[in-house]
Amino acid sequence: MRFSALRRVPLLVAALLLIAPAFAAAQDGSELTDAVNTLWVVLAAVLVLFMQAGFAMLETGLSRMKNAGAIMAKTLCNLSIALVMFWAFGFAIAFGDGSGLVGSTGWFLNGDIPTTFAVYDGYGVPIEALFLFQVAFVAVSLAIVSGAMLDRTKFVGFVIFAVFYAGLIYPFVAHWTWGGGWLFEDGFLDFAGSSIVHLQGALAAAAGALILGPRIGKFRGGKAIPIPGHSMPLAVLGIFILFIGWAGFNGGSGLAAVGINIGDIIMNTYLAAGAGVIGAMIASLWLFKTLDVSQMGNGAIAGLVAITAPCAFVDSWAALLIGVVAGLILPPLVLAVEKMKIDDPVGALPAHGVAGIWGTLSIGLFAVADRTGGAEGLIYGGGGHQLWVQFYGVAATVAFTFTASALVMLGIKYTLGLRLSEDAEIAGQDISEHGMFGYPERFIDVPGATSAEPSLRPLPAPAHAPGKPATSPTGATS
Amino acid sequence: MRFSALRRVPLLVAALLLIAPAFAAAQDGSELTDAVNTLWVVLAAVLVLFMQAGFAMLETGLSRMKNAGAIMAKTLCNLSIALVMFWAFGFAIAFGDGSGLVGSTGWFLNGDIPTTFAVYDGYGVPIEALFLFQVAFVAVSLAIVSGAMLDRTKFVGFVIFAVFYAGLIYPFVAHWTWGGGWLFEDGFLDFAGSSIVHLQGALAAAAGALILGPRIGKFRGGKAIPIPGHSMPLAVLGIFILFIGWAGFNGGSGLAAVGINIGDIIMNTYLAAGAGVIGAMIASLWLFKTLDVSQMGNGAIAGLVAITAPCAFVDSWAALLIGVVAGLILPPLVLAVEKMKIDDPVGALPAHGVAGIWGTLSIGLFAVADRTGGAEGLIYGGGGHQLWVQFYGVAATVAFTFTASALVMLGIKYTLGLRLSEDAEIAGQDISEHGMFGYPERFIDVPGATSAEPSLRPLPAPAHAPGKPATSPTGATS
Amino acid sequence: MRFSALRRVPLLVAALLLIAPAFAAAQDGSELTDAVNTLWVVLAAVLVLFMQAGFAMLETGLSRMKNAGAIMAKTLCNLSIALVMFWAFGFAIAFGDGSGLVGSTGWFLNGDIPTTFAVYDGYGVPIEALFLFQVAFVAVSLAIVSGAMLDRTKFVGFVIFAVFYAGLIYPFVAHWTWGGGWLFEDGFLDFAGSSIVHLQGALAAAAGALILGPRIGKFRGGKAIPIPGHSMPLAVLGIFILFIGWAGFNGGSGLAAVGINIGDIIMNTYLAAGAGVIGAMIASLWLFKTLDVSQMGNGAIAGLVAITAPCAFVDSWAALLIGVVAGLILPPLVLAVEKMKIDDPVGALPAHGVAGIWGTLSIGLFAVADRTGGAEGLIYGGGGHQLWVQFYGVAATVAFTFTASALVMLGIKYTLGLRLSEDAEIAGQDISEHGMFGYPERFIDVPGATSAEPSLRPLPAPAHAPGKPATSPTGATS
Amino acid sequence: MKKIEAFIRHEALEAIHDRLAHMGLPSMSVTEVKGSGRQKGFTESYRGARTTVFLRPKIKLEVVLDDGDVDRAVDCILELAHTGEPGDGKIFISDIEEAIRVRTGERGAVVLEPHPEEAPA
Amino acid sequence: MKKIEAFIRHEALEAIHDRLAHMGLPSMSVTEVKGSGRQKGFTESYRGARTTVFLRPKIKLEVVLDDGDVDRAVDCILELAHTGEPGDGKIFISDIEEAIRVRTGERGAVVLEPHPEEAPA
Amino acid sequence: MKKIEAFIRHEALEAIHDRLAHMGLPSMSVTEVKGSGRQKGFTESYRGARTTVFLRPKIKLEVVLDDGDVDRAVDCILELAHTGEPGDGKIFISDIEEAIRVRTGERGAVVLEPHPEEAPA
Ligand SMILES: Nc1ncnc2c1ncn2[C@@H]1O[C@H](COP(=O)(O)OP(=O)(O)O)[C@@H](O)[C@H]1O
Ligand SMILES: Nc1ncnc2c1ncn2[C@@H]1O[C@H](COP(=O)(O)OP(=O)(O)O)[C@@H](O)[C@H]1O
Ligand SMILES: Nc1ncnc2c1ncn2[C@@H]1O[C@H](COP(=O)(O)OP(=O)(O)O)[C@@H](O)[C@H]1O
Repeated sequence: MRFSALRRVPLLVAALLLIAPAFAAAQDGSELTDAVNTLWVVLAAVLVLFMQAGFAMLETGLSRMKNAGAIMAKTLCNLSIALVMFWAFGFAIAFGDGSGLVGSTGWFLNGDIPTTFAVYDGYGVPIEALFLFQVAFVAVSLAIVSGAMLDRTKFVGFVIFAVFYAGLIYPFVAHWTWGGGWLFEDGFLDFAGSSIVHLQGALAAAAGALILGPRIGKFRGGKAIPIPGHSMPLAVLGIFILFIGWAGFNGGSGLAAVGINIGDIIMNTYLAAGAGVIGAMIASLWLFKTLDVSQMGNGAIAGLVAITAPCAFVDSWAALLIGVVAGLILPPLVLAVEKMKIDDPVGALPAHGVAGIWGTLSIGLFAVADRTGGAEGLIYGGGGHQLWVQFYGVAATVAFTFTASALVMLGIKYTLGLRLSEDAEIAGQDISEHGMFGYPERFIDVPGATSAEPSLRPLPAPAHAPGKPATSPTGATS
Repeated sequence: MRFSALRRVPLLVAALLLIAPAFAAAQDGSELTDAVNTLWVVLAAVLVLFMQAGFAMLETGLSRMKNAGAIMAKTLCNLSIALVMFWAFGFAIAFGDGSGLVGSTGWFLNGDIPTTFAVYDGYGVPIEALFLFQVAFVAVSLAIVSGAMLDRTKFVGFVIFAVFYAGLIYPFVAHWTWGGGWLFEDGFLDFAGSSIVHLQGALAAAAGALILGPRIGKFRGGKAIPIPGHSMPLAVLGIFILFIGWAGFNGGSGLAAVGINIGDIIMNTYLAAGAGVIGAMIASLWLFKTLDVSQMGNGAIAGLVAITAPCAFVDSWAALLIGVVAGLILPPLVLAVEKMKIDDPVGALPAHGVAGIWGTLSIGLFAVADRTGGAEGLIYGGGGHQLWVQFYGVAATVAFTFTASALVMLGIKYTLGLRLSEDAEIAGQDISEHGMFGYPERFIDVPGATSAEPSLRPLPAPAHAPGKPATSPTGATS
Repeated sequence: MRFSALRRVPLLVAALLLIAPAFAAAQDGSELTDAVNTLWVVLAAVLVLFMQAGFAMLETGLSRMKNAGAIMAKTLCNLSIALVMFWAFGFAIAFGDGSGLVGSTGWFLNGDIPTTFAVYDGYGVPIEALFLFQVAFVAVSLAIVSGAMLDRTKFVGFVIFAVFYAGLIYPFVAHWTWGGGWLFEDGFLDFAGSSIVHLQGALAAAAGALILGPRIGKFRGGKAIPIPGHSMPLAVLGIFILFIGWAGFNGGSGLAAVGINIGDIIMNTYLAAGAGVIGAMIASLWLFKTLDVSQMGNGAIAGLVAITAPCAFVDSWAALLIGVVAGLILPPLVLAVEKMKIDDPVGALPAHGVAGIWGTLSIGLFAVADRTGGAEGLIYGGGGHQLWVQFYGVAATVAFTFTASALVMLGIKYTLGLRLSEDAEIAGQDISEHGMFGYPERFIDVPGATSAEPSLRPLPAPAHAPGKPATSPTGATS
Repeated sequence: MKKIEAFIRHEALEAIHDRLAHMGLPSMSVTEVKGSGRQKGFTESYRGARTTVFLRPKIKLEVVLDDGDVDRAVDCILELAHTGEPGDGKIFISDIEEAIRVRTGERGAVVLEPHPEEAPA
Repeated sequence: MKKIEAFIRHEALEAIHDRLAHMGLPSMSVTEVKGSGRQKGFTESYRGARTTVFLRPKIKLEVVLDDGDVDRAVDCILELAHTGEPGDGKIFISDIEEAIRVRTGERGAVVLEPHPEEAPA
Repeated sequence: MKKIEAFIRHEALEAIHDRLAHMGLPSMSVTEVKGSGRQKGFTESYRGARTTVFLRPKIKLEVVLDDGDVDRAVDCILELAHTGEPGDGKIFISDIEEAIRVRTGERGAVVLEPHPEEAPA
């Protein structure tokens, strides 16, 4: 039990980007207050971890039946890698004490908060709860990456990338911002991670999509052939799970329930989500002449991603505006991505990349002074400073994460190989890499009696079958 | 951050219908107590919002494959409309200060609790958290309406109804009861909304089902033809999600975790749910001679809906009784609805309507004096007064909501049109209104290689195809 | 409202196996502390109840389409029986005051904590919240039993077993351990129930699988024929829901949020889960040469089940070790079970049985003195005493639960009959026991227009059909 | 002996099956197929990319009959499958040289004997 | 050249496929169909409304063979598809005028030559 | 009149359909089948138990044509379905005695008349 025995008055806390000024007063350092804050951080971590089920359903719903099983295996494996790698190395790099660029203390989560993880001093939340919360964010970012590399990436190839991403690439940018690194020092604001989690995920996804190239049959004669998924119910079930998880994603990022109006943060979050759906509906009707279900779903995601950075810093009307813009620009962006011959099965680049940038920059426009403890948006006369900080923060993230991810993926490509073989891709990843179809009864209907025949005696073993055929596979015939 | 700086001793609170007497003592007005109460209200709101995924799965599971995508789009859109409309107008009408009939302050959630939303003074829960909680109830009510209008309602038609329902119809009845309106003054009790949420939803659903008429092929030669859904797993997954959400639905309606025995409220809720399933099983075996899975699921819903109003006011044995009765009457009611030639695909009228009425009236029978702060049920010798108040409360709701909904729907019918065209209904809403099947691989198996053929070279582009055919659609052939 | 008016200083509490020493100090007995603890226990109960949806999805995903509906009905019914039977009898036997073997006070949850449920004195959590938490564990244990008896058990047969299991068998072992019975007196430790919940479930499952025998077509010519499920997406959705539920399962077992590091407990839980997946992947690759998706999923379950007993008593590196061992031994165990001609469709015996034993024994190896309030694992020089206590605790559970379950099942077998008839099993339980397919459109595609034909007039009723055919079934033809 | 292969709409199947059964010809086989013909395709749009899909879900009805029953069976199908819209479908008749009932091993036209016509209800 | 069309139960397929492959006749096609015959329908009840469903899932096995192989193939199917219960199915034989292998363009009976019979294991 | 039954790969279908439509022969029917032939099976392993699955998803294309159109249709299918790998499939041709259009009741070869060939774009 690592209770920080002595609780220094959280001087550092007041300056921290995350916490509204009112927070300092509320932390009267009592055992009970810490317990309530810790309870909320743990519950928020559970909500964000549940988003792995959301991504798994969204991704499998929007891809072909023959890859359904592989996506399930990948998501399970990503979550496990994120847990182990972030516990061992990632957390230390991200939130350990160190330089402005990288943390270097607290490997394997060893060490106490004031001495090893100074950035978390004063919150009164045990390090394990903070780890749970932050590792859930890593897993979300990793799921975004795999979203754009579906149906054509080798399982083992992505596993290796995941090790690097969770252990190294993600933690770097996390250190710069939430870890008290150089971007934090410059006053860069991102409450819940539009840039750190979503933009990073989309950048790695872009690197992957470019290096892998499109799926077989996606582009023919310069045209994008629609490869629809196999189940909108599963896809939209995924979107609802993400919608619920986002309450923990944004609401929990203050690392406290006492002294922060989590209701206000979550209201902004859900107003932006609703606006995102409505925006995407309008754009889809206008551009495609139909209400495309997958676009409406992605509109909700775009709205949620965009409000993630500014959720605690803007008023509710601004939240609606941020959301509707994110939804409106989604369908055109999806067309643009396809025009650029990039195959992005679930629309990760527009929904997480562009919406992530828009959300991070929107702080520079709509930030309310008494919410951010000082920084003020352009429209309130706060000048362009904050917007400029947000801009080069995004630029730094784009430069670092895209290059780092591209390098790692190229490394994998020219060693183990990143892309599935043609045969494997056409046959589907389920049967070629996992030896079993995701929907067994859809592809093989032989083993075991499957016919619905209430009045059938079991077949007598063929009495006088000639000698056991040489070629018969094990177990096929008695 | 809208913290009500001064906290008046919550005199009003003690009289409030919602709160057991013990509550007043516990609210020592401390910052921490407010934070704990707010945390529970926010978590309860998240649980109730998750019920949207439950309704989406239940509705798509119990309808045909060709409408799966449309139901997903509708549920996403309903949630967005509820969020925006209730934030703008609905919340003010329901919980703003005003007359006994309608609230008229707090549009766009502007204003502080003591001055604009007097009904919420003394709870110590910020207005945003209360909004989140109440908007989740609106979305549940809206989802019930669409449940009875499946497979044959124009998307745009329902969107317009949703705007009126979330903005106007629902808030009125909410004001009469939870908003401190005339029914509350008369002592009408409904802890979590059997009448306000479920009965209202079922009444609008009934109006819709009557105005729309049955689905094509539902009634032939005076007989009801069974149109089974397409996936019991999805439908029952939906029921489990609703089951979990109901912990927040009933448990959260006290708007506090301190001073209220939320464990007792949720225990009553789940005992009634279990009893509902057992009741429906018995009735289904007796009436249909088989254990109909969809009836068992609806039995759980009926039990939950019935216990919603009395959950905080009755003892556990009464909760079991309320639940088992709701379950027992469900199958016969389903038959009766079909006899009356009303096409109700998910059984919304019996499960939400009749069970809602039974739950609301049951307070008049089983209410325990020290739980309601005075009102006592018939069986405890409390006389028929409370039952009479409950009765005319239900009657008022039936009259208002059914007429208002019917008027709005008829308005839509004779302007934009409410019902899908025959062709669109037969082809399925997915392809006719959303341009894409909900289960693409079920209806089209051409685009992209789908055969599981591990050993196949990609097809060489047909070298000497005669000139590009005039009629070939974009992208179909190179 | 049953607030224990007088709160004796929780002397007993300090000695209680469940609670780390720090706990006693934190319980300053304030109303707010109790409210926070109760809130966490209720939320944990909701998370564990959600695991019913997890088991339903996992079980239907791993079995054939023709039994999908029946599994849904069974899970709904199990939950209802657990709720009612545990409320009436089970809770009293498990947690009522009585001898070392069985509790005998508090039937129908009547009575106050200090007088009737002494074991819960001092926690400050109302009895209803504790009931909700404990009944969720019963439902989980019951779901494990049905997992190994899929596709071939009569619905009514299992219902009767469920009544005995929830009302009698489970409560006995729960009394010996958590109820302060003889095993607790001997110092037997099991924080969240590796033995009480999972091992017991697996033992009853083993009894069932042995008495029922394999499914038709499972073993032919001494070989195990693979009967794959029908949907990996549903199965792995189930595993993610179980993963999320486990935060409440382990985190809530301290029955408090104040004074216990629930973050540490849940971190250990999820590290073990990740390690379980990685272990199962390695074993699956080595043994089967492919990454079997169902094995990876079961690896997560095995890791979670193993860490359930030691989660609060071991350090994080030990949690990883416990998890990876549970994952590694899973695939070989699945082969062994099939070699022994036991048909275990979802792999319940290895994942819950063996992993449960391993988890319970691991406390004897890795327990940290200052976490258990005294008991120390072998590797810390604590000698073999704790390991010996854990061993005979497991042995007692195996003996009691296997025999009791086998007796009850044999009783059912020779009265009502436990196994489905051949015809019913071949036709599938959906149509034979529930009168309707789980996937209606998969088996019957006639009723109602299902063709996607945008331009089709409805068929004119066949004007001059010859007289109503005698044999036509009701409603088939006008 | 002849085989009737009729490509018809889903909606026509139930009526045709009941009428044929009533005429003593209950034995038939039904397959889900996708067909294209003069019926115009329908447009499907997914994330902006539009394709016209020409293959529509149809039902292929196969009935093997004794030569004498062919005409009344064809008339029955023609009457009940007709809507007058493009896409009503087509009927093809081909020769069958041998028919064998698996249960009894019987061969020839006896296997295809119609049941006596049910008396009207 | 002849085409055998056999409507059989799902359970019979695996045994028939292995026996035919063993006899050197591995090439065949299998289709999921729904058939009705003398086998009585089963009742299905959904929310109280009962319907008798006559169409049962069956397997349609199509094997195109040289004339010489027809009899031994039919005997094999008859033996392995037989359970003696109604619904065992029927076998129909029709004439095939031409057979072409896409891979090589070969035409005629050579396309249907059986492989040499595998030596028993 | 003749019926072409072609067992081909899924990937070939779209090109063949467009080419035939372009040649004025838009009417055809497509069925999902599972076929086995000389193509080796693929191995499937589920929880350690390995089985070789011989039946692979294929497309059965049925086109009924007037005698005059058979050759050009067969050539079109042969050209577009060919990859040179085992499993390309086979084409069978059989005789059709009668063809009837349900919509109009027309009978005979007129029912199968090709549309005038579309002018190249
Ligand atoms: N020549 C043919 N060969 C195979 N199937 C055909 C043929 N002509 C029509 N069909 C089947 O019949 C269905 C309806 O054909 P269509 O040409 O639309 O009808 P109509 O000619 O009456 O307009 C098609 O979808 C296809 O399944
Ligand atoms: N005349 C027929 N034409 C087409 N299919 C048939 C015919 N007779 C039988 N079948 C097929 O064979 C299956 C079994 O037929 P059934 O009559 O039940 O067998 P039996 O005559 O041996 O009792 C049917 O379900 C159907 O699919
Ligand atoms: N004799 C046959 N009868 C029925 N279907 C056949 C026959 N031969 C081949 N097929 C079908 O054609 C497909 C390809 O056959 P295959 O023998 O693999 O091609 P190839 O002979 O060119 O290697 C098979 O999967 C099967 O569906």
